Amino acid sequence: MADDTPLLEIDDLEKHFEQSTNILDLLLRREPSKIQAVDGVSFTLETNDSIAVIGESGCGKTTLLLTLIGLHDITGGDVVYKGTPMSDFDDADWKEYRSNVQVIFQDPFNSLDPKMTVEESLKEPLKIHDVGNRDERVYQVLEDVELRPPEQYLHRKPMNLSGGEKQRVAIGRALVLEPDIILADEPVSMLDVSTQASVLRMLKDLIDDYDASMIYISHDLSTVSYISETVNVMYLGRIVESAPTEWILDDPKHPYSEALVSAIPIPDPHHDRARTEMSGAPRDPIDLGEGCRFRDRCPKVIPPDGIDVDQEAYREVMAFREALERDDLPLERIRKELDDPGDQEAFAAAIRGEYFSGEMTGENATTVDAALDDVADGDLDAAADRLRDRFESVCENTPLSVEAEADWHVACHQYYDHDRRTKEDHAITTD
Amino acid sequence: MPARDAVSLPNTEAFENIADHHIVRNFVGGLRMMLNDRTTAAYFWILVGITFLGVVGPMLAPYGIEQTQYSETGQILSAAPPSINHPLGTTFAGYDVLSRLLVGARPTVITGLLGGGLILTIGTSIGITAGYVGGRTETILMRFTDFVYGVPLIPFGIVMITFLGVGFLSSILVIGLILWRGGARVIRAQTLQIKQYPFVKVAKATGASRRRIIIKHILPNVAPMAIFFLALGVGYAIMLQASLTFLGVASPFTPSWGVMIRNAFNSGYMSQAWWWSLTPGLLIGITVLSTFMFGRGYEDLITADSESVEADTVAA
Amino acid sequence: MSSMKRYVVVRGLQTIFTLWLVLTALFVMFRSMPGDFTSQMAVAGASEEALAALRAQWGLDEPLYVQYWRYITNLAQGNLGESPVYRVPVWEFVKMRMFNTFILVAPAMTFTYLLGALIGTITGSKRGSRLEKLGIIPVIGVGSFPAFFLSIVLVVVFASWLNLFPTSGMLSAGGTELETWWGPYLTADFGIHYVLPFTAVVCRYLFIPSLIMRTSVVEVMGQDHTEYHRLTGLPIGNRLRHVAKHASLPVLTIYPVSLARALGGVVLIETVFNWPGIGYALVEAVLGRDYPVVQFVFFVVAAFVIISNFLVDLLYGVIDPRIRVED
Amino acid sequence: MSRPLLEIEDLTIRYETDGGDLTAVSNASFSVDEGEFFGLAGESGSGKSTTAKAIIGGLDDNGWIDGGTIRYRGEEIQDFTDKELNEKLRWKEVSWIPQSSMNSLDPLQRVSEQALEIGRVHTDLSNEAIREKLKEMFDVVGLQQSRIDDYPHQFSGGMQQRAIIALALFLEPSLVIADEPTTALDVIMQDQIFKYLDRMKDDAEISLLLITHDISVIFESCDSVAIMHASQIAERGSTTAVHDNPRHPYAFMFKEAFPDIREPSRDLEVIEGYPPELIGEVSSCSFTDRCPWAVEECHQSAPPLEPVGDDDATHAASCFRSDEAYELYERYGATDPSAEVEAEQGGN
Repeated sequence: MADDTPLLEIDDLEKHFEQSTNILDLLLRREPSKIQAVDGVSFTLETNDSIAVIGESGCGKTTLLLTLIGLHDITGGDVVYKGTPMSDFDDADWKEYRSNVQVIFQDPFNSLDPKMTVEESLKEPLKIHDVGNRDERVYQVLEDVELRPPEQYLHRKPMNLSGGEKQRVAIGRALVLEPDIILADEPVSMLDVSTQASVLRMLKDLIDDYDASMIYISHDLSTVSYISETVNVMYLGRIVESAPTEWILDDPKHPYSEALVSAIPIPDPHHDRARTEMSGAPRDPIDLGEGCRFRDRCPKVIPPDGIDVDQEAYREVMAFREALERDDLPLERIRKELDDPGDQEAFAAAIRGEYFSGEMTGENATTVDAALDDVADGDLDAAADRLRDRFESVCENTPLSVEAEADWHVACHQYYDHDRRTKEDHAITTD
Repeated sequence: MPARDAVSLPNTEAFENIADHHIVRNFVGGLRMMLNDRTTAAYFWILVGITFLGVVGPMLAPYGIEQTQYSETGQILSAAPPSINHPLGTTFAGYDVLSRLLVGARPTVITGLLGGGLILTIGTSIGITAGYVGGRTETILMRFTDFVYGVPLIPFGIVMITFLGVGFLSSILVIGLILWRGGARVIRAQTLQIKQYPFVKVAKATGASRRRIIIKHILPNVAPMAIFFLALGVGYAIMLQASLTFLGVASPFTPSWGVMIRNAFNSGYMSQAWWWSLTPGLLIGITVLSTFMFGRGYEDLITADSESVEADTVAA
Repeated sequence: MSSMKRYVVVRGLQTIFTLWLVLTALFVMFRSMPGDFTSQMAVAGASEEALAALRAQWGLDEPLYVQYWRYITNLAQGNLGESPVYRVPVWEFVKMRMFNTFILVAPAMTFTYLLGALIGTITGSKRGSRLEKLGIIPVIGVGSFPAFFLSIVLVVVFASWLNLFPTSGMLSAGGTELETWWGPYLTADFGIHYVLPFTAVVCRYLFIPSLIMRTSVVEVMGQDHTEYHRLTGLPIGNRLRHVAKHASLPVLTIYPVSLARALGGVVLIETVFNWPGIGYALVEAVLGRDYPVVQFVFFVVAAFVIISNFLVDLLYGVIDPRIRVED
Repeated sequence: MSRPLLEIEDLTIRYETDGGDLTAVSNASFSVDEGEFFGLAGESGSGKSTTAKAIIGGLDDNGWIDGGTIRYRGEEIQDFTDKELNEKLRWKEVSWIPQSSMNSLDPLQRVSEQALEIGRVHTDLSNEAIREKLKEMFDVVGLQQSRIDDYPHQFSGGMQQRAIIALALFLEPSLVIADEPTTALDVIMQDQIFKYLDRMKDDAEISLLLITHDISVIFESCDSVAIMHASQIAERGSTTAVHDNPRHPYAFMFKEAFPDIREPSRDLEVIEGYPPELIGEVSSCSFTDRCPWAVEECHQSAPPLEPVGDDDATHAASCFRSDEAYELYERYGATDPSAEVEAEQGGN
C-alpha cells in the first residue's frame, strides 16, 4: 500500500431504499418509489483526521453512518478502505475492517446490552476478534475513559450506570480494539450539559491517544468545533458545503449552511441575533430528481436572466412549482374549504392564498395567474409548462461541488459564475 | 431497582461456566429478585408444591387407584361423601378420590412440563428466526403463524389426535404443535425491537456473527419473555389436555385429573358426588392460575417495558 | 383514488387471496389424512370390494387435482357436497347446529368484550392502586379453569342444587310447536336454557379482553397526549373516553381471533349443557372421518376469522386516521 | 416595572416514592411580570418541570405542594381544586406548551376537534367562535388556516409544534408555560418556533414561562431567568444581570458549559458529579458535593435566596460565598485550593 493512500475514501456513495409495495402496487406493476437517503456523497478521511457531518434530522447522516459500518448495502459508488473498495471486500477484508472501524451511537441508554456487565460488553469485541490479554486491555480502557477505579465498574450492569458513565463505556468499547477509525453518531446529544463537555473532550483526547481518525455525525454545529477541524454540511442526502469548521461558522457560503449557522442561539442577552427567514422543513427524500435540493426553500434561488422579480416572490414561485411538479398540491382539501366548491375563480384564489404571500407585477403576475387558472381547471401539466417557460432556474440543474476557495467546497450555482476558480466546464446536467 | 450481586453458586468449574452464562445468570438473578415479591413467591411455591406432588404423589396414595373400597359393613362405598378414611370421598365405582388425585398429579405435571417445553422451544425458535432473519423467511413464518392462529384449537386438536393416534403423549404433542403461536408472535416482536437497539448494531459492526448475536444478545434479552411463555404454556397445556381428555380423545387410561372429571360427568352423579370432580377441577385451576401469575410476575420484574406484550400473550 | 378506498381495495384483495389459500390448504390436508369414512365401515366388517365401490362412488379414487377441481366448481355453485356418514347434504347437516352455536357464542363473546373493556378501563386507569393490582385476579382466576369444569360447577350449583335453571338442552322437550324456524329462539323457555351456557362462556373468556384492555389503558395513560389532556384540564370522563378509544384498538384486533377460539372451545360447554351446537357434532364428525363436514366447518371458522379480521382492519382505518395513509 | 402576574414564594414540592419523600422543589421563589419572558433553566431532574406543572395543577398523583404559595394576579392558587383551576385559570389565563409535541396531540382527532374540546371545557364560546379563534392563531404561527381540520400526522414535526402553540394561544391566556418546546427540533425549526413566540410577545403582550435546559435560548429570548439545581433555585434575576454578573457557582459554571459559536475554541466548563436525590428535608446547598468552593457552612444549612448586587432588584443568589465565588472562578478557574481541604473535611 502506498503511503499516500487515504485511510478511508468515500466515493460518490449512494444509498437508496425502495418504499415497500403492497399487493395493489404489484398488480398494477407500479414502480416502487425511491428514498434517496444518501446520494452522491464523497469525502476523504486521512489518518489522524476528524471530519464532521452536520445536518438536520432526516438529511441522511445516520444512513451514511450505517452504510459506512457495513450495515447497509451500498446502492452506488463505493467506500475505499486503505485502497481496497468495500465492493471487493472478501471475508478477511471484512474482518479487518470490522476490527478497525468502530462505532459509537447517540443513545447511551440502549448502547449497552442491559443483560451484560461492563466487563462483558468491553470484552465482546476482543472475543470476536480473538485478541489476547483481555483483562489487561479492559482494565486499561476503563482507565482511559476515566471510569476509575476500574474494579468498581467491571461488574456493573448498565442500569447501575448514569448516562455519562454509559456513554464512557460505549466509547471504551469502541476503543478497546485500538481501531483506525471511529464513527460517532451524536455521542453527547442525550447527555446533560454538565457532562457533555467532559465526554466530548475525553473523546477528542482519546482519538489522539489511540492514533485513530473520526467521522463525527451531529445535528449540532455549535459543539462540532470542539471535535472536528473539517465539516461537511449535508442536506437531503447530499453534501452541500465542506470546509474547515471555523470558516463555516464564521462565514458560511452555501445558503443552507448560512441558515444553519444563523439559527444557532447565542448565549448572550446583549447580542441581538435576527431570527431565521427560512420557512418550511426539508421534504421527504423520495424521488428527488434533478436539481439543487434546497431550491424550494433557498432565499437565494437564482431567477433566470432577464426577468425582474423580487427574490422572496421568486422563492414562492419555486416552492409552488416544486409542489405542482411533484403532484403535492393539496387541491382536494383546498376545494373542500370553499364556500362554493364549484367556483373556479375562488379556487384559484385559495390556491394563491396558500402559496403566495406577496404581490407580483407585470408579466410575472400574469403567468402565475394563468397557471393558477390552469390548476383550478385541473390541467396541472399546462400550469407546470407555463411556469417552467418563464421561471426555470439554473438551480433546477444539479450543482456540482466547486472549490470556492482553497479547501472550501460548495455545491451551489452561485459559485459557478462568481468565482474564477470554478471548473470551466461545469457539466451541468439538464433534464 | 437496587443492584444485586452476581449469584454465588458452588465453586466447581463446570458449574461456574454454566452459571456464568448470560441466560442462566439472568434467569437465576431474575428468580431471586422475584422471590422477594411475596405474591409471586407464593405462586412459585404453589407450583413447586404441585411439581413435588407429581414426583411423590403416587407414593403417597393410601389406596390403589382401582381398588374398590368397602364400608365396615362390607358394602361397596359407591360415591361416599368425605370421611376420615376417605377424606375426599369415593367415586361411583368405589375408588378413593384422594388416591386418584395424588396419582393423577404426575400425568398433569408431565403434561405441563412437556407441553410448556414444546411451546417454548417452537415459539422461541420461530419467533427469533422470523424476527432476526427478516425478509421472506419472516413473511412465510409469520403468515404460517397467522394461519395457525385461525385454527380452532380443540376441533383441530381432535383431528390431529385421530391422525397421530389417541394417547397421552400424542395429546401433549398436539398441544405443543398448536399453542406456540402466541409465543412466536410476541418473541418476534421483541426480537425486532432488540435488533434495532444500538448495542446489536454495534456488535454487528464489530463483526459479531449472527450466531453470536442471537446467543449473546437476543436470547438473554428475550429470556424473560420466554420464561413467561414457558409458564403460560405449562398452564395452557394442562388445561387443554384436560379438555381433550374430557372429550374422550386423550387416553382415558392415564388417570389424570381431567379423566376424573370426565368420569364424574359421565357417571351422571356429578351433582350428588360433587367431591369427585371438585378437587381435580380446583387443582387444575389453581395450577393454571399459578403458572400464569408466576409468569406475569417474572416478566413484570425483569423487563421494564413488559406491559405492552402481555396483551398478545393472553390471546394465544 | 382516495387513500381510504385504496386501503379497502388492498385489504380486500389480500382477504380473498387468504380465503382461497385456506380453502386449498384444508382440502389438501383432509385428503391426505389417513383413512376416510370407509375405514370405520371396514372396522365394522364391510368387504373390500364394497368399500372400493363406495370410494369410487364418492370419487375418492380419482387424482387429487380432479377432486380439487370438482370441489371448487361445486363450491362455486353453492354445493358443499354431502356427508358420507349421515347421507345428507353438508349444508343441511350443519346449518341449524352452526346457528345454535353462533347464537350462543356471538352474543356471549360480544358481552364478554364489552364487560372486559369496562373492567380493563377501570383497573387500568387506577395504575398502582390495589384495585389495579388485585382487581383483575378474580377474572384471571375464573379464566384459569377449563370450560367444562366451569360448566359443571354452574350446572351443579344453579341447576341441580338451587334448581334455578334447567340442567341441559336448548329447549324443553315437547315444547309448543312453532311455525317458523326462528320461533323457538324467542321463547322464554329458550331464554332460561340460555343463561348458564352464556355465563360459562363469559366466565371462561372474560380475562382476555380485561387483560388486554387493562394493559393498553395503562400504556395509553402513559402517553404524552393523555398527559397533555390532563394539563389542559379536561375532566376525567373526557380523558377516559380518549384513552378508551386508543386502548380499544388492540382489543379490537384480538376480537376475531378470540371469537374463533371460543367457537372452537365452546364444544366443551356444549357437551356439558347438551347444547345442540356444531361443536359436539364436529367432534363426532372427526371421529367418524366425515371429512366433508369437518372440512366445511373448519373453513367456516377460518373464513370467519379472516373476514372479521378484514372488517376489523376497516374499522381500524375509520378510527385511526394514520392507518389510511400508511397502508 | 409592570405588575407581577405570577408570584412563587418558598415553594416546596415533594413526591411520595418507595425510598421516602423525594423533594423535587425546595423553597423556590421567583415572579413573572406581565408581558415578561421568564426562563427557568436547569438540567434534567432539577425540578423545573415540576415547578411549572404545580402552577396549573398538573402534578402527578404522588406529588404534592408541601409549602409556600403560588399567586396568580395576587390570588393564591396553590390550593385550588381541579374545578377552580378549570374555571379560573387553565387555558383562559395560563396555558401549556408540552415538551414532546410530536406525541402530545391526540393522533385520532383533528386539531380543530381537540381545540373544541378544550374550548368547551373552559369557555361558553360557540363551536364556530372557537374555530375562528383557532384559525386566527394558525395564522399567527404561520400555518394555513384551512389546516385546522387536519389530523396531527398530516403535519411535520415543526408544524405540530406550531399547532400546539396555536392551541396554547387560542383562548388568549396571559401566561404561557412552555416546557422544553424545541428540544426535539432541529436548530432551524427551533428558530422558526421562537420567531412565532416573539411575535406573540409583541402582538398579544403575553408572558412566557420557558422551561429549558438550554441557557443560550433563554439568554437570547427571555427577560429574566432562574437557574435551578437539584430542587433549589441557585440564582435568578434579569438575563443581563445573571449573564454579566453571575454569583452562584452553578449558575456561572452551567453558563460556561454551553458552547458559543462566536468563540469556537473556548474550553467548555465541566461540572463534575451528579445532582443528588433529595429525600426528606433539604438541609444543605444541593450543589455542595459538586461545588469547588464549598465550605463547611454549605453542608450545614441551605443558603437562602438573597438579593445580590445592585444592578437589578430581582437579582438574587443562594450561595454563602456569592460575593467572592465568581471572582475566584475568573481568577483561578473551577478550583479553590483552600476550599478543597475544607470540603474534604466537611464532606466526610
